Amino acid sequence: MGGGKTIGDVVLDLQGISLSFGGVRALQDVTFDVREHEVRAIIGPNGAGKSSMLNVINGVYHPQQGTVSYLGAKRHDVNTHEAAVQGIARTFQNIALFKGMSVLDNIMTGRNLRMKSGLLAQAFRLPSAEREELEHREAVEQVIDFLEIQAHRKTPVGRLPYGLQKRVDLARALAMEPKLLLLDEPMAGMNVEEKQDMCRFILDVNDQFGTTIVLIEHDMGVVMDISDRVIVLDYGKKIGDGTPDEIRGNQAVIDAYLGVSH
Amino acid sequence: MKKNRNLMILFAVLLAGLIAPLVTGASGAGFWVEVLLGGLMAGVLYSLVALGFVLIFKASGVFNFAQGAMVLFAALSVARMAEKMPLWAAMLMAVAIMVVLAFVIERLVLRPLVNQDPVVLLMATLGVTYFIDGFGQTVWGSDIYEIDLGIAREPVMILQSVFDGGILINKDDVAATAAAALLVILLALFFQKTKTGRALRAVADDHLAAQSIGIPLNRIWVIVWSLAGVVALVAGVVWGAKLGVQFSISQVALKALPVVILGGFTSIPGAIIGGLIIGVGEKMAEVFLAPIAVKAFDLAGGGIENWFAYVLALLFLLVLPEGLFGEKHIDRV
Amino acid sequence: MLYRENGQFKTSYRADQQMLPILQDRIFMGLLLVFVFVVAPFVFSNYFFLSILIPFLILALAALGLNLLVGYCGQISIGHAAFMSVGAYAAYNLVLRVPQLNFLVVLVLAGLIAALVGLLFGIPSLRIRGLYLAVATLAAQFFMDWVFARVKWFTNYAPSGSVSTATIDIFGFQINSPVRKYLFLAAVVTVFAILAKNLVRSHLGRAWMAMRDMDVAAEVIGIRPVYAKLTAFAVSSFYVGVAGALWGFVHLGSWEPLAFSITLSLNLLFMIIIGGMGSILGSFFGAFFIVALPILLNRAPDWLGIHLSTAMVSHLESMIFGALIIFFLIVEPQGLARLWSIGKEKLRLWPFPH
Amino acid sequence: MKLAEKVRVLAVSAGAVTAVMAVMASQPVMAAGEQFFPALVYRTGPYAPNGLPFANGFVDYLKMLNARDGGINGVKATFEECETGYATDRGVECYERLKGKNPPYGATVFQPLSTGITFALTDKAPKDKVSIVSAGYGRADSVDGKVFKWNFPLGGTYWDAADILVQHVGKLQGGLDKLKGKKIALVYHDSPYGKEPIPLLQERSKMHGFDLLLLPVTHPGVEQKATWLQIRQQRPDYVFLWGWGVMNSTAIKEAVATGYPREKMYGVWWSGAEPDVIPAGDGAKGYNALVFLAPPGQGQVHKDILKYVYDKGQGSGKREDVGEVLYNRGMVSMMMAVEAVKRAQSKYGKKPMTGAQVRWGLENLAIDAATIKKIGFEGFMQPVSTSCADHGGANSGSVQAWDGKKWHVTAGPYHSDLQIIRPIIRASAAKYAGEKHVPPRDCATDASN
Repeated sequence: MGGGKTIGDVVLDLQGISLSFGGVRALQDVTFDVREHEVRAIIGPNGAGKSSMLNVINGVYHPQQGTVSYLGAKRHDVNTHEAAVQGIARTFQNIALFKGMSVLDNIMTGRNLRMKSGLLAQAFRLPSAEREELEHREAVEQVIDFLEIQAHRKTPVGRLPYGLQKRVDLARALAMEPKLLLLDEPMAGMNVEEKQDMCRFILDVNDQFGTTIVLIEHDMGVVMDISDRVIVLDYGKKIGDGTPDEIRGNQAVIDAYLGVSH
Repeated sequence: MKKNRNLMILFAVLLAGLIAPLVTGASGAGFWVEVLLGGLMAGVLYSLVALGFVLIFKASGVFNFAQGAMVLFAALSVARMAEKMPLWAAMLMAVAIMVVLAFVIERLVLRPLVNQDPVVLLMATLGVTYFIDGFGQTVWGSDIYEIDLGIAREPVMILQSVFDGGILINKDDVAATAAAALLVILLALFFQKTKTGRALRAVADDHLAAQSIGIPLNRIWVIVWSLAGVVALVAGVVWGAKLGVQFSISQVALKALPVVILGGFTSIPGAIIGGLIIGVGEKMAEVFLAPIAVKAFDLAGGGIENWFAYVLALLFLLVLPEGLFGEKHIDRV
Repeated sequence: MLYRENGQFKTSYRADQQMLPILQDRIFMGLLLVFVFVVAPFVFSNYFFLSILIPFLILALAALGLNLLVGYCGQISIGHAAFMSVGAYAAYNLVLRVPQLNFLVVLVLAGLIAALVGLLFGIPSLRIRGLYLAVATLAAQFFMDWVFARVKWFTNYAPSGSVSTATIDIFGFQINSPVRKYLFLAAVVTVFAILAKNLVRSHLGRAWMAMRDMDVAAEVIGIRPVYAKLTAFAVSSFYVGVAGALWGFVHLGSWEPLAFSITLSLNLLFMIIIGGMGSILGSFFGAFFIVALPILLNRAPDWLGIHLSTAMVSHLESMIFGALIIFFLIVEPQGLARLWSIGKEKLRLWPFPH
Repeated sequence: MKLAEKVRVLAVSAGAVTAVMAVMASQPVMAAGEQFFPALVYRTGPYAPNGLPFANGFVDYLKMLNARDGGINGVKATFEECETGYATDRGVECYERLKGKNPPYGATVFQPLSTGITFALTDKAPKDKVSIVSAGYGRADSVDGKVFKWNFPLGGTYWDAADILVQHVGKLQGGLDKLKGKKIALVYHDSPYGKEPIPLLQERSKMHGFDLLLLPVTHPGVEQKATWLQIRQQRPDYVFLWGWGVMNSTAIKEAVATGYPREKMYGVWWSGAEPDVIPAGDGAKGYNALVFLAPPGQGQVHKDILKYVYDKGQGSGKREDVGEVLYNRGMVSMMMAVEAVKRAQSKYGKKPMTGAQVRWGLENLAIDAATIKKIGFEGFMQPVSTSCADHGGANSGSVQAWDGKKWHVTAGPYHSDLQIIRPIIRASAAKYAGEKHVPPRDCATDASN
């Protein structure tokens, strides 16, 4: 797949992550790594701790134990803002778009980190601020073109159909020009056609921009098709890790995962 | 845990502040007990008003700013009707009026605004406040009126043998405390033992679950608003008997706000304990701390009790963002 | 009809990024400015200036400031009159102690001082949210009320605790007549409204709105909650502080701490909710509604030839005011600004609705 | 709600707004030849219990004059009430609303019955050429007519009141020098009103060596537990009460609850009316308060009011309340404005007077014993005579006590010690003149207008 693509070194390495809320243990001693330029999938039944995993990677949750190394820097827990600065972007399972804003503004927020003009420059709309705004608008327009949502620029996101909202969510993440992109069920609730589009976008991102992708997905067909390596979680524990082919043949995964209604 | 340690430190500091006047000799033991009691009495009143807030917030998610206006309206109703009939009859009539009021509010305000933003609902209850203020004064007048519970106002001196100079106690304060305690016990029984009460608790936890029990949400709202009305009535009568019934008592709502943030918006014990902490805290601060502050900073008078309650509540919030007994909140993404 | 945007194609992003991209909106705004600055000074009575327009303009500015915090950044404050009082007393002391300062400089400095205090009281917002924060902001209200009533230095040791101001003089131009006051305020408010509009359509404004709509997602894309919330508190308090200084110097002339009581805070909140949260225009609608409605209700029986006792009129005013607020919240919880945009949409389609 | 419906609502509100604009732009015109008295009242809100009787007396007197004499020297007197709710901003709005009524004469004189509103109007009055009468309230330093040309604190200021109270308790102790080491607590409404007496009391405390304990009570004054606990702890020899509205009765009730003797409590003249003591029941027995100008009771003027107003069913309040302390004070306040109009008419002719002409009348007021008798106020009124330098016109007051049923005058009249007050007035007025850049006028050359 993705012919000629070269998988690089390990960029993200999680060691012995344990996370619990009150008495509930969401993750138990999970270890795995992500290599540069690969598409890494996390699968597992509902409540297996998949989203918690992403939340640990970009610092929304702070694990009680374990370390997260990103680009060689090893730390106990991640600061959300730092993660964003270092190029980690993500989309959300239950679309976390900014409901009160237009599609364009939503995607523009992805550029916020790169916009430097000061408060007064913005208030007075100084030429420097205006210029900066236009530069970033152009970058955002490229993302808009890439994801084919030109027609909806000025629409409030709340009015868009679900599939398009998912796409805007991705656009916002892409606008950050991330090195590592975390996708939390990007295809949930989509019809076949929409899923195909989304697959195409994900692979294009991976190919054209060389973005490393960590992906949670329920649709096994999709996962097996597009990912380079897969990790399987069940009840917060890792029960499998390897290429799609290896996972297909893993007995523990078959028992735990495929036994559950899939 | 860190949180608990901070809470312990906060309590320790407050406790130290509480007993400081005794230790430093700024106050005799008898007077200190009097201030404590004064604070507790005030706290009981705050608790009563806060209880009304909590009941409504728990069941309908509405932050009811109109609770103060309801206290005034209930008290005015009792006071004016008691001029024409026995007090008990006036109180019964007033309960009926508060139920009607709850019904009207549910029908005309809450039902059309269901599922709106909490701030919109908050502002709607402010609208209700203006309406009740105007309506109450139109119907009942804006003078000062009396509620006579038949309790002597002159204070009595007790425990003269224990404390130097004895302790001054007011019978109406004792009666107020007893009434408040009784009300809390009745409410607890209602919530624990009756079917409706259990349904109300269910609705607080989960609106869908409550509907599956078979009680319509609308009726539940009428019930909690009526209950809050009755609590307002008790608060109004207690307060009115003590200080007279006049427009100003609706302002007591502002005193109850720090109580609910301290105790947590959804906790009945929180309202009670929060009320007592705030009551004692602000009276102690005003009596013992204010004179020191006035001297130190050459202020034009004390009056720190106006903000002390809020700052106290804020301190608690910084340690426990959901109040003492509030429900914890976890972000899910 | 008149309101057609078809055919107005944008050929550059710059054109698309304008404050008012639609031609008709620009024409409307131009006409409005002509009315405000050229026509209005000649048509209204002094009473209308002093009792309606001047308070309206100042409170619209304050509501605008509050709207930046509540409507744009989603942090509720029920204590914003406190920052108005900070602005007012700061301006009073600046004028008193540094008399050579130009009043415009005083205004900005007063705003900055209010911003600083606002920043301080905004710190709890980093930990507390929603209604808990709302009630916590009351701490600012009661604390500042107390400070200005008690610390004698702020009132220049005035025995009554009431301070009064001299006529404002800006480069030799005396702001002393109702029309002059009105024009001065209209100019100030116009400038501040434009600045606010600029802010909310640049990246800081987007950061605020992102915090409001989904704070976790905002954090994940790199918006720092500390920065977003605190700048919102600071900018909001700056606006409100300037409004406070104007309220003291231009409208009241002399005041006591009670002039900035919780009633004013609640009224500001009413303004933005009735007018429209997250809307600059809505702040103006709301301010006009809240300023004019009580006076209208109070005077209506007299105009209609109905003779009621003063008390009755006042009670009715309170009842109708309350009822109307509930009515408006039910009809349009998103405020008058939303009605306005729906109206525009209708015009856009009329007379050929799809 | 459907879109169409929303647009309809929008249209309705737009219509309403246009209507306001239209009506407000046009000022109603009054029939010429009337003397118009604006009446800033408060009949609602926290201060209504005290605002009501005052407002009743205030307007009843005018009604009576019109019915009995056909007005003031043949000029019909009209009035319009405007509800302030004791709130400064509403008071200012009322002022703006009423000042231009009855053109070309305008409003006769404003009496806001609120120290806060008086402060706010003090700045506006000179530009509008209309006087502010604050009988027994307002700025104490505005007695100085050289600086405060348009202010008339007729009958006495808070500095007079505070001075008289100190003199009275000094007398009770057997001499002012005996006050040394005593403790006096001032329980005051936390507003310009309550704070006014502080400088004078501080001056007196320095002179005689008594301790002054300042205890502010926050508006509206229903929270006084801590205040009275402090009094219980400090045990002051006297408590001076500077309250208004519900604060007064609350203070007396809290005094009962903390066992502070009511006999040692002295209220200012705004803390000594029936609504202040009746709610406290028997507990108020023995409580004292100042009375100035008009003590409670009935005289000739009341008979006329009952006959010409109440008998015709046109009374503003209840018949049995005519003659209450605050009713009488409202009546006297209006009477002094009327006398000022008469005085002005003696100079400018018997026609409606403008605000500026009334100002001259107020500055040359001479309500002597003969006049008082003639207008039916005998026994209810001390003489008041003003001048350019003295806009107060009187500085006396008596002490009354409540016996559970009625007020009785028990001591006085006292006169405040001008030796002490004048320098404070002069300093305070000079400070005001400096802040506002008002050059003081010279009374010798500028006696008329």
